[in-house]
Amino acid sequence: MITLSHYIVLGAILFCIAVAGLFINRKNVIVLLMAIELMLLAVNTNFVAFSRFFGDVGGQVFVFFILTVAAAESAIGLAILVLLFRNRSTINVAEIDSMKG
Amino acid sequence: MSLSLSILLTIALAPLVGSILAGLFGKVIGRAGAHTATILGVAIACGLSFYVLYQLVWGGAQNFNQDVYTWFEIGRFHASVGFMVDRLTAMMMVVVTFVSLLVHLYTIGYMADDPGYQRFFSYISLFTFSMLMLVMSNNFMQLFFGWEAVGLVSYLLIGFWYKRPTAIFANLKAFLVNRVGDFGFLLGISAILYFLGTLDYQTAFNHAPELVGKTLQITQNHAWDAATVIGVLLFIGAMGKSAQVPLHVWLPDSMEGPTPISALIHAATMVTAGIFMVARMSPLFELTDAALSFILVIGSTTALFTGLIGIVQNDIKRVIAYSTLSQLGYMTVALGVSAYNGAVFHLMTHAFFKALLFLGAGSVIIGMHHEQDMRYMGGLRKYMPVTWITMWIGSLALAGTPFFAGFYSKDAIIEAVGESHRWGAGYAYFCVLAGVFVTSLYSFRLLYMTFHGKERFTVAHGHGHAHAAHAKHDQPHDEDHADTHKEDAHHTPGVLEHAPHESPWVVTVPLVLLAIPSIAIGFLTVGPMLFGDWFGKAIHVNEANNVLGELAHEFHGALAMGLHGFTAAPFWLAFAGFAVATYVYLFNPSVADKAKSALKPVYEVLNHKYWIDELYFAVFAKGGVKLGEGLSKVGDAAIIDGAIVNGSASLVQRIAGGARRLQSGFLFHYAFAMILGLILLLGGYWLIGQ
Amino acid sequence: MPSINDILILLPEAYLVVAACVLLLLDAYLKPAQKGIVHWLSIVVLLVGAYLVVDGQPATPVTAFSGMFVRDGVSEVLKLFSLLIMAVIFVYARPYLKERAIPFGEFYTLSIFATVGIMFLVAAGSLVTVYLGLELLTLSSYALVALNRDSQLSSEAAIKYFVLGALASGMLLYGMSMVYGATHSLDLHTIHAAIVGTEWKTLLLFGLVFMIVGIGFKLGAAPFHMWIPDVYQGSPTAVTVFIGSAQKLAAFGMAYRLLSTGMGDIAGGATGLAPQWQMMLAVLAVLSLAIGNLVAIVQSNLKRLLAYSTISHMGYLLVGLVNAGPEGYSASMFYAVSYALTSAAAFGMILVLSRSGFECEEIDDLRGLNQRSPWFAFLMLLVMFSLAGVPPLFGFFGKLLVLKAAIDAGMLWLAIVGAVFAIIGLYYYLRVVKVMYFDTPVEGKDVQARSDAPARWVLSINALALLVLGFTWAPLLAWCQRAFAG
Amino acid sequence: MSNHLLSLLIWLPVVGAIPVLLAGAGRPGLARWISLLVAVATFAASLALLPAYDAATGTLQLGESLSWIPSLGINYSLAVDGISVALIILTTFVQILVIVGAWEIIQNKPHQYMAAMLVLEGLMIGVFCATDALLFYVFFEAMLIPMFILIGIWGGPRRVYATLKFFIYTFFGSIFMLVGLIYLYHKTGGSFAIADMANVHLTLTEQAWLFFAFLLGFAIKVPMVPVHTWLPDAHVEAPTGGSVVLAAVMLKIGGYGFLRFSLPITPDASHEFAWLVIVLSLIAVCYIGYIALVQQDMKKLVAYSSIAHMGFVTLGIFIAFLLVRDSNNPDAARLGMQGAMVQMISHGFISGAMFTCIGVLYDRMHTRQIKDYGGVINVMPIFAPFYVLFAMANSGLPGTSGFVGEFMVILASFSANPWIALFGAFTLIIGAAYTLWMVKRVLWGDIKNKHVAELKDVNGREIFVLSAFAAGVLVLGIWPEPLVHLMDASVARIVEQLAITKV
Repeated sequence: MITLSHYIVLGAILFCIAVAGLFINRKNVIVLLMAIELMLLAVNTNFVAFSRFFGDVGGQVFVFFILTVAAAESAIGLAILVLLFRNRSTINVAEIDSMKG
Repeated sequence: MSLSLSILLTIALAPLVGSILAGLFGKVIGRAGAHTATILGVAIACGLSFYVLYQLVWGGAQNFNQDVYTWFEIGRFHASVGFMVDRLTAMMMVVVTFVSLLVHLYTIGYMADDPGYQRFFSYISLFTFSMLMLVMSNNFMQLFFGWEAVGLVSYLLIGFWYKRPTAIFANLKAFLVNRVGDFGFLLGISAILYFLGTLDYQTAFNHAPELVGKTLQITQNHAWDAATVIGVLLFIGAMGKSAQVPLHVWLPDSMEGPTPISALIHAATMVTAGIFMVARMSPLFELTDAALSFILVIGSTTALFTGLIGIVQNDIKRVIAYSTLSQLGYMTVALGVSAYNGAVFHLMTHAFFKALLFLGAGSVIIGMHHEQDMRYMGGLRKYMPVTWITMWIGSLALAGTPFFAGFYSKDAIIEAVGESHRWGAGYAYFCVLAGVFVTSLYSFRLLYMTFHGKERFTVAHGHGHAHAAHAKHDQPHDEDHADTHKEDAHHTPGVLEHAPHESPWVVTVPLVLLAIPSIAIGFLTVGPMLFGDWFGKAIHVNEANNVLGELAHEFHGALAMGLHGFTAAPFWLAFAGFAVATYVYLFNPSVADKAKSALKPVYEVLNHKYWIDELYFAVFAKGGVKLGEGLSKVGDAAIIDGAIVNGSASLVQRIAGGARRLQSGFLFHYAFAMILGLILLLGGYWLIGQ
Repeated sequence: MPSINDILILLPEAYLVVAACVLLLLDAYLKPAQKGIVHWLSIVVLLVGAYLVVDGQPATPVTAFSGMFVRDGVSEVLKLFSLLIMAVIFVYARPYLKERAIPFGEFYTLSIFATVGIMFLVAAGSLVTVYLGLELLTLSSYALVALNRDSQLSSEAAIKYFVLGALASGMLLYGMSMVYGATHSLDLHTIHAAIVGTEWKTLLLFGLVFMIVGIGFKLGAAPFHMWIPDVYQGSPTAVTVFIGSAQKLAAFGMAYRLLSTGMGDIAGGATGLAPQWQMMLAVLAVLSLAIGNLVAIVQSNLKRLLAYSTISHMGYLLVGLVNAGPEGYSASMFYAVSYALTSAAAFGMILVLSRSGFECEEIDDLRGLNQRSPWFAFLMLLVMFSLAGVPPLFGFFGKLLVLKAAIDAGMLWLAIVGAVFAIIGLYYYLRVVKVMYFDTPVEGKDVQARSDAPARWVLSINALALLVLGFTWAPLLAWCQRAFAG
Repeated sequence: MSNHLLSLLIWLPVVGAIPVLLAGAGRPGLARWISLLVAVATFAASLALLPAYDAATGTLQLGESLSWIPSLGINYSLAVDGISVALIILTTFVQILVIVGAWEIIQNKPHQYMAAMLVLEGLMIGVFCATDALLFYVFFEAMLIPMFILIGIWGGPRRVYATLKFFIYTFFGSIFMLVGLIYLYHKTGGSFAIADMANVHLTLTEQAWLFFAFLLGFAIKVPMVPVHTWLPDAHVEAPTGGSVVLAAVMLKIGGYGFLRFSLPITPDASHEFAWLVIVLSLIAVCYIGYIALVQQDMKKLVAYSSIAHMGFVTLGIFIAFLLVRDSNNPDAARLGMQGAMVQMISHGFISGAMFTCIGVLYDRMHTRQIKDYGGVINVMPIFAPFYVLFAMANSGLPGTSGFVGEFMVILASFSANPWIALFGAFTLIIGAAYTLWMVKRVLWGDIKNKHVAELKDVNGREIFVLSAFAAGVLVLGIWPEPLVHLMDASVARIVEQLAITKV
């Protein structure tokens, strides 16, 4: 029998993976974008799970908003990525450090 | 009838006005204007002083004590400027103004060619004003004002020839040593205010008896007698002004000043301020034997040991300077045995004959074209008879020859010491007796070396036109006196360009005028001043201490005292000194050198003035500078600024430099920082939770 | 059911959205020569929006869309000042954009959309509105930062901002989800009411922590400040000024809505989570003060220096928030407003002084400004002393209020920490003044106030306002206090 | 008019600075004349205080109050007592001399210089008038800005270091005072009025913390050892006018602050820690005296001597506690405190004069090193007497103002504890030593080098400034009673307050 806590734990795991992806990955910016998406997924899992278990639709509505925004977000992200590549001809995270200190 | 404030104000202010005129408008009114203005001022003061004295003594005027204006008034404390004039004051006023007047006259001749002519007159008039404020004061604040003001003028006058390094060294030294005295003096005044709650003489004297039994808590379990503390502190002030051991070092150097100053300030008046002050405070000092013993010991030491130095000096002015020191010692001794009017009496006589001696010396110096070293003098009597005679008179008075002024005062002091049973009196008695011998020794040595024997100087080219030549020569002297105060750098010692000559009348007249009191004043006044209660209430002596009272019984008039003097020990001691001097310096000069080599160590000690100057310079001057440098390097530069202020600044800089490295520029580090923050907050929450 | 009434309540927002779209179209159809119109129009649009905000302001707080949107005193103040500051920024920005050929239309429309985002954020009545407002704001900001297409720094700043921003909003959402889980509601008031009864206390607190991370990021409080220096430096100054001023108002609004409305105490009652987040904010405050002030000392780039100074100022803002009462909120809002005005002036100065091929962003570029143009040197001096918090300038009184708030809350130690770091902060502001007044200009790069009259005038007014408000800040304070009185 | 006299005094110079800035740009002559006009007008206005102020009662008078921040109970409230009146007149008097003194000396942006000076003047007057703690603090801090500029722009080679040190040092002190004030505001339940703060009940611990907050703020201003090191640097680098204002007026604000805040608000803590302040003051007299002795730079020397002399101010203020509370001798306490006040005024004249003298020499020789001088009297016969006079005043010669304050303080401190008087009186020796040694090396002696030989004597303008200072020094020294009377009642009130414990 799958209980609420299972979902929460799943969400937590997804979230942790996403976060780890964000700062362990030193290669590619695109991976970062994916990690972000994953994080939003974790959030959505939580919301859906909660709203389902409490029988309150608010959470699911929120999920729709999140999905929409996430789409826009990744659109902008990719745009910036393109821009970055155009200017520096690299998307390697480890090389984006011209501003520091 | 009584004295009016306006007269006293005139006495005090007339010299001030003269001084301001000569000082600020010297250029405008010119030399003649300057000396006219100042002499007029001082003359007025002098005349009126005589009038005041006359009124007090014969005119039956009441003592005067009145405030002029309030200086400050806070709660029950009140300081004001005011005058208190009784016979003591009046006598001081007369002495001060009279000597000052003569010195003014004398200066016309002495400084005739000095570019600082107006300045000089301005100074000496200013001095007269300050001195008058000092003696006429009716409260401690004004006393201190006068006290320091005369110090200021003395500072300015010692450094009058400000181009001489020695002069500007001497005046700084004089001022600072005096400040040491004033340091004690100020504390003494504070103590009086603390115990008696007033700065006013009369009130203080009236409440003086309350001091008995009061103590000052110095440490937890140690208390000092109030009267003694006050007495000693005040006397420390007197030690500075009246150049008592160990604060005497400034006086000999003060001879850097022009000779009239040496006469006026450093012989006749200023240096006696301390004596006057103690006499004035007699009601306070009478309360404390301890302080008086202290005074006694200091005074007798000064009297003997500074006199000794006088024997080996060759600079004519310095000899007289050391004799001044030792005479001041005599006065102090008199104070120490509660013979206050003895002290004041000696103060007066000394003022006349010592001024005479100094002015005479000045006259010699002029005659010798500013040669001051006695080794290059001798046989001057035929060149400058007036000076010679008057100097003899002065010296006789100084040596205490019966019937001369000095005799009465000095003899009385010695007798008084003999009478006294105060702790230290024995030592004092020895010192003052020995002092008599020493005194006459250096006095006659001076006379012989200067006026008698064969001439030890040579005249470069011919005699004649002494005056014109002198005038011409005198012009550059104050520039040329650059380095040493003894042998002038600019000519080989003992070689004069012109023969010595008698000084102009403006110089000799004061000599004569001073010679008269030097002979007669003692004979005339000894009776009333010393043994009568001429001073009335001005000086207070407890019966127990009243040694002069004791002597009064044996006193049967000045004549008898004089005759009796011939049979007394002091006279024979003086005569011995005279004999030795005569033999050594008149008939057989070679003995002097023999003695010098025979008593080498003693001579060295005396010649180096017991190395006290060297000691002070090393300890206080050099030591102070060293200390200051140390403090400013370690305390301010190293610790406060270096370590704390700039240290913390650079520390912050370093931390900042480290902190900026956290901003690595890498995305993953930034993200990681956020995660860390998250964990920190969660962890923090848990900690609070538990 | 949503009624026309709801629309009227958020009339300003609605109007701005429409206006923005119109401007976008207009810009698309205008010839390059005529694009100047867009500039003036957009300023007008903002001012009209500001008018609508004040005009339609109801006496008592009202809500729309079943409590998702609140219109109260707080939102009024924050909206009004964001709009005004945006208008000022537009004036500063124009010459700058012109010379760097940065597309006008995009800048204005995006900025206006961002402003709308701010307005929703500060007026949010539910988690959803918070999220939407926030995203609208940040997404536009990402784009704005990257607006200078050919600049490497610009794009690097954009990517950093984007990734970290996404991470932050992800955490915020995650927190929201937990709160939702603990309280079964997205409506802030309901959440507030539900805190007491919930049996999911731990979950709730986790949610709180995650939301605070989001807030901290938006404020730029350490340790969530890492993006600030790089983004400030990298983005076009015209955008930096926006991020550095108006967005702080938004951040404060967000913090207030989530923490106070959502989880604050009920009139001093111990029912909320205030004690918990007070401590956390205090920690963030100290860290921000320390890092901001310390690292600023060693900066040589003016924009970067101001970035670190922002961090420290957010520290002070948090010191006020820690009070967790009307006093503290009003103090913080006052502080946010005063800081927004000051930093607008500070960046405005950089905009006005820079010209094509010369970003006046190194501190040394200001050398001897007093000899070139004493008037602007004087204005910059006012700005710097205001930032440093030296009376009688505006900035000092903000500090005064937040320190007072901390002491009222019994956190004397926090006030003392604030004071200590004010001393360190003083140093680098003085350094700027020193460069302007005491150093002699380097030949070649002589700075001068450029010749765009409106920008110079507005800047002068903006900077002088700091001095004038130093004497007449009573009404503003009263206004802030009234906003939280209810 | 008279009921807004104080506001007039504060704002006249500040507002007057605006035309100087606007009209003066490029027209230095105009700038100078306008600023002189403003300064003179302010001085005249300040003289109007004397008839308006009733010295008999010593209360705070000529009050003005205007609600500034109603919601916080912060008021723009001004009032003066005898002490403030004296200090205000000192300020306006010195200001004129500073402006005249800078007349053609300042060639670089004279209008900015003059404007800064005027603003500074207004703010300093504000400090002396404010009766609302926050208002006081605002003036207290705002003062730093013009001074910062003055030293930084017209200062010497190390001016940047000096001015930053000055600003941060002072700010460091006052920021804690601010925290203390806010705490008091909290305690009074919402009032910044100093009077209310004086009435609020405080435990000894609270008082101790507040006392040290105030001490830090004011001790740095005075300055007291060991937080004095900013002063020598600031003075050395500051332009003559800056030094004059700094020494003559700014330092006084520290002593004034003690009277206004430490004493009435934390009487018991002040009593507890009076020994500390006294010891520091005595250290200032002796330790700093020795440091002054070895200074090679005339300005530095005078700066250090300022620290030593300000030592008497703090000494005079804090022995009052021993006298009132321990030995129950309020009159002596009044004497001491009066001494401190007189010392403040007198030091205003003397230090101002000394710095002006050094400025006169510096303008000619462009060096302040003592060793570069010697025998100046030979070429500057008019200047020399002034220099000697001020030097003598600086070493506390009776008849000059320098004597009066120190005399009173020493008299009073003996009643508190003879040892205090002993160390205090040491200034007679060391003070004379460092001052007159400098005079010896600078003034006396033969002409040292050809630069000295080429010196020109003072011109009319300089003679005017020096004479004005000299007049102040002498009048105050010969007849202090008017000044004493002006402040006496106020001092008496303060002393009465000391007796009242708050715990």
